[in-house]
Amino acid sequence: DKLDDIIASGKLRCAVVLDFPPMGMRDDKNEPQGFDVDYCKDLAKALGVEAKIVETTFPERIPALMANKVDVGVASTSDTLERAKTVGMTIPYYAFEDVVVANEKAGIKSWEDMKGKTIGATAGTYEAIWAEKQVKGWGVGAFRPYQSQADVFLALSQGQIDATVATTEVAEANMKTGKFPGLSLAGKTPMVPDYVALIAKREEYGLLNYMNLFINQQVRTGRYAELYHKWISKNDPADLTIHGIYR
Amino acid sequence: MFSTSLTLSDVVFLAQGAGMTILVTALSVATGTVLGVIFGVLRLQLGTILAMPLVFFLDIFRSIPLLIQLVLANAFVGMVLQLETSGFTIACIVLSLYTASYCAEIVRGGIQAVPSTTRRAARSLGMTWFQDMRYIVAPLATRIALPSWIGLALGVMKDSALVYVVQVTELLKSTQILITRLQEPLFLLLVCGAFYFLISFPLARFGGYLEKRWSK
Amino acid sequence: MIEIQSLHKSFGPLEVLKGIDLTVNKGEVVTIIGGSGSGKSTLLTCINGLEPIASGKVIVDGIEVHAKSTNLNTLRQKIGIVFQQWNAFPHLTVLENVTLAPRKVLGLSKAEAEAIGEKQLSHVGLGAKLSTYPTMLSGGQQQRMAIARALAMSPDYMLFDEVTSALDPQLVGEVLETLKMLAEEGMTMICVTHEMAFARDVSHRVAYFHRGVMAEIGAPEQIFGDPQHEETRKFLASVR
Amino acid sequence: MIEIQSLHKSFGPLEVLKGIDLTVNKGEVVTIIGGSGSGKSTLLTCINGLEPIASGKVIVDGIEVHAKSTNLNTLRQKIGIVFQQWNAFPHLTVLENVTLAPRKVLGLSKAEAEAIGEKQLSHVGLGAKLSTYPTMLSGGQQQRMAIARALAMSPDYMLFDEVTSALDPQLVGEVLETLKMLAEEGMTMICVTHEMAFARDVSHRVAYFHRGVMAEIGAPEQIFGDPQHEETRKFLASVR
Amino acid sequence: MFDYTFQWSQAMARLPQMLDGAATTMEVAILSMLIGIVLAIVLTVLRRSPVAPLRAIARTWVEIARNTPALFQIYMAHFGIASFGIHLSPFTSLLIGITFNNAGYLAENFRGALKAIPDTQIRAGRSLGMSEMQAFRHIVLPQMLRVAFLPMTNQMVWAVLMTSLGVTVGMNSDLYGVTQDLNALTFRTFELFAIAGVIFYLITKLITLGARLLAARLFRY
Ligand SMILES: Nc1ncnc2c1ncn2[C@@H]1O[C@H](COP(=O)(O)OP(=O)(O)OP(=O)(O)O)[C@@H](O)[C@H]1O
Ligand SMILES: Nc1ncnc2c1ncn2[C@@H]1O[C@H](COP(=O)(O)OP(=O)(O)OP(=O)(O)O)[C@@H](O)[C@H]1O
Ligand SMILES: [Mg+2]
Ligand SMILES: [Mg+2]
Repeated sequence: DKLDDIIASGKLRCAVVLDFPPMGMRDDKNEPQGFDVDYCKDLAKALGVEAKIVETTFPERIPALMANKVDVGVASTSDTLERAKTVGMTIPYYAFEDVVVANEKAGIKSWEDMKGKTIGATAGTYEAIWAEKQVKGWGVGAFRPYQSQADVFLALSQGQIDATVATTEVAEANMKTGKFPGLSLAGKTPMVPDYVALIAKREEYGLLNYMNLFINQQVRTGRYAELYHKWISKNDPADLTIHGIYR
Repeated sequence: MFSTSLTLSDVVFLAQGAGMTILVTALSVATGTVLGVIFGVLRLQLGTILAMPLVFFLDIFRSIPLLIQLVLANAFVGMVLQLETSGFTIACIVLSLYTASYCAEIVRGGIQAVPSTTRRAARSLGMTWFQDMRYIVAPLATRIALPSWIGLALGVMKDSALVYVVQVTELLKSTQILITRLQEPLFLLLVCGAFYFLISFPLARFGGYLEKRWSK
Repeated sequence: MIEIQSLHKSFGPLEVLKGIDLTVNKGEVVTIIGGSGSGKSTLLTCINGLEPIASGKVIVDGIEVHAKSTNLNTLRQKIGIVFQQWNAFPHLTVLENVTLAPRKVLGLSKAEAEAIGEKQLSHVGLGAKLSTYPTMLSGGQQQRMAIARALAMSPDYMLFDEVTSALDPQLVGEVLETLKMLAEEGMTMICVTHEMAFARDVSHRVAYFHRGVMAEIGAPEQIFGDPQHEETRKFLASVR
Repeated sequence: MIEIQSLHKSFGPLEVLKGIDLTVNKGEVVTIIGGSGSGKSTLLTCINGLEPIASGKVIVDGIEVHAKSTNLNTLRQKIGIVFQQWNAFPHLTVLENVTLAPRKVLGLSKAEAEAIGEKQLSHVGLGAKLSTYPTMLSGGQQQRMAIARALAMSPDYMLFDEVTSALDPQLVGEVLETLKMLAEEGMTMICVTHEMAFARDVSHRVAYFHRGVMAEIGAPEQIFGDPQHEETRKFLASVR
Repeated sequence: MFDYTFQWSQAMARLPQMLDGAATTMEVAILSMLIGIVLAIVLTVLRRSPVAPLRAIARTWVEIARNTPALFQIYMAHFGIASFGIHLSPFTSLLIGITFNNAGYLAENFRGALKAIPDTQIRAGRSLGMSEMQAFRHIVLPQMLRVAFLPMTNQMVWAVLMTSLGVTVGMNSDLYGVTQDLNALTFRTFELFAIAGVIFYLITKLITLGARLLAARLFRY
């Protein structure tokens, strides 16, 4: 099966989204880096193979997996039931909370002010699907999906959209770069935390099983906290379990 | 004054993207031209009815957006056939067929523009069909078709900007990556546009010049 | 010897040749005259197999042209043909025009082919134009080049289809002179022409075509002096 | 009345008309003959202001053609012109060709314009071709249509520039007949032509142009019978 | 190897949404063509203008439109223009991008068509007393349109195909955008895009057929 294939080929191909700092991005030599990049490398190391980072966009990451361009996705993939019909999901390896990032000119202070505004997000993401639903529910304002997180922030800083919904990590990392003077954080969204999973083909139980244990080991050995401190913040890492539920 | 945080390594990164654009274009145009010549000749040789499936097949590549062709080919090869192929291969295959579909039309036009009397003269000297094609039709049709072919090659280069959907980092995608980091959209886009323009413009002018010269 | 036996030929519903019988012997010059559309050009293209036929036979030196087994490319090497429209290959020099077929079809070396080409081109008076491109030639010169090109294959028979009718009047003479020279050298020729003086002076026999039928054939003196057929008389009166 | 006074005209460094003086009276037919490039066509296009001039004057019915204040569009309505090349408008039917200018320039209604158009087309013998497109017409018919098109504007003067020289010989006659008819109806005409018989039979005066100069002008009997100028004699000898 | 299960019914259920998208695609294509034709005529006139800067502007437009990728032009129309503080909706950006492209290509076609009409035609018109405008309007323009009609049909087809690039500027109401959105929800990539491909194919065939019928009516000479 796939697990054997990976070990035999000596190579693990991970789909990673590289315009999604700090999970995936490029350093000033334009080499991939970030939480997801390191996570992939750890997985490869555990398997005893070499890691190969394949950059994908958000809309393209699952097609890339299905089309055998990659073996696994370490791409902050939200574990929705709809998607699980098509791909196999591991236990969560990370949990995002989403915040509103607004252009200061739009005068948005909190989620409640978003009604009637133009909201953008990255096409095909959990938060995009959620935000589009909210906008449709309000019946006013507009929703715009862009092809990448970068285009969303570009559009936001140019004032083409008034606000976006993004993960706290991404929002903070982007703000830290100092490239976005006109933007500010405007509070949390009333969205349940976005648990993300590693993905592989639905039928590759061996591989999925291995990855579940791998995620568990990452937390147990403290490597998860280490990566969290390296890329995200000095605070305590996000909780990967929900109280009162097995998985 | 104007200032940019573009570093030397970023320029190298852009150049790699440009290199990818040129590589994909060169491979696709080369393969597509060979296929196009074969299809173009076949189309004329097969007769109207027999050629219909070929005409229909080629027409598809000219009638649906290249973006959809790429997505579909990617999904088909990977999801349906379950083959492990790189995005680069998919991009080259699709662009080759795309080139071939236009090239076949150009080739057909070029061959048809060779007067039938000239071809009869060749045959009546005892030349075979192949010799006629090789020594008479090919050189004459090439002159007629070359300007359009240059236009086609440049068109493919511009259209290769779409191969980003199959994870090939060509020039426009590299530019977008740098925009993400540097947040200087206008400057970077202008650099990118200038690159396309500097390759395309002189060649297009050269094609126009050839057309003028050979139409006399 | 070229033998044509009850040859029929149609283009779609249009019957263009309605049973032609004609034998041309070695060394003979036969001229074909007749109105436009009477099937003269079609006959020539049937003789060297450029056109398929409906029924009948064309036999050249004992080989049936339209038999399935016949290698037409080999056969055409013995039958040179020159058309009304100048069919120069515009991308080749005059010498290359003439040497192409000897090299590619007969497999001669470049030097051998060029020796033959130069000889034939001097023969038709183009010895000084070897490296010129055809577009720089007059119509008459292009026609003479086409004749040299056909002769370079050392054909046993030559077919000429109104080789002068697309030429300006002052250029006709030079081409007819070349044909006359060939005839005097003993080449077997079938010439379709509208030049009555040429037909009378050069040919051994003259055939008159009318609507796909060879209405009359005979010595030039007879055809021009004492035409038997009503239509021949009318035609000759109209061209005079 | 058309008065031309010491008219000079150049194309760049090339002086094409070197001081022309000519007066054409109402009802008069003046024919201009002369070698190629002698400036005949240029003179006609200067008369209706299609070309600017260097110096001199052209006065039509008292109005100076090249004066700044002159409305050329109005002036051209009285001067019809027909050119050597058939300038049919290929996208319009024969009737539409003729009615376009009356409708758009004179502002006539469609019905009025069509009445005039039909009249003029029957006049030149094209009454049966109203809804044909010009590409379906012979050259002679196209030229007659061009004449009808000019006449439909009810011009006081007509200029003809070698209207037959691009026609096959058998079509020349019908067009010359039309011109003759117009002359007989009393139209004031200036005709540039190579048809000497026409010049002799129809015109009141014949002018001979040589290298931008009007070398000689006089009654046709005089010009053809007793040319005064050395060049006129040479020219007439060459065209005969 | 062929263990992929096609789920056409799931994709076909989304057909109404995709047809809505096709309508938006047509709307963009038609608008971009109409405005593009007007602009192309203006550009053609400017390229013959005696004023050098006007000629330069027109030439620059045409050359950029013809020598850079359409995707670049559309991206510019959204993110490039916004650098000057001008904010356009995805629809407008896409429309501007395609129109810019159309106008450039069409202007080049019109220039060729204009060359194909002999000067003597204008002369003939002027000598009948027509003004320059009248001669252009009634004599040159109709003939020019005939010569340029086939290239215009091709450009219309390209305009339809170019709408698929709208997703890069946040467009999600056109056929491609709708398809991509549906794909994000269901991941039936092959089925959804195959249906979109068929719709695009039918649209382009309809355009070619319509153009042929129109040409037969318009150009009877
Ligand atoms: N390829 C073709 N397809 C259909 N009809 C043809 C073809 N070639 C010739 N014809 C027809 O066959 C008839 C005979 O043509 P052919 O060229 O042999 O006449 P011809 O005697 O050589 O006339 P001309 O003196 O005008 O050259 C004509 O009616 C012509 O239209
Ligand atoms: N638009 C132009 N630009 C430059 N030179 C011109 C132009 N029109 C005419 N000429 C030149 O002006 C001279 C006179 O031309 P014109 O057409 O008046 O001669 P013509 O007497 O009508 O000759 P033809 O009998 O050949 O028509 C010629 O040398 C011609 O080359
Ligand atoms: Mg013939
Ligand atoms: Mg003239």
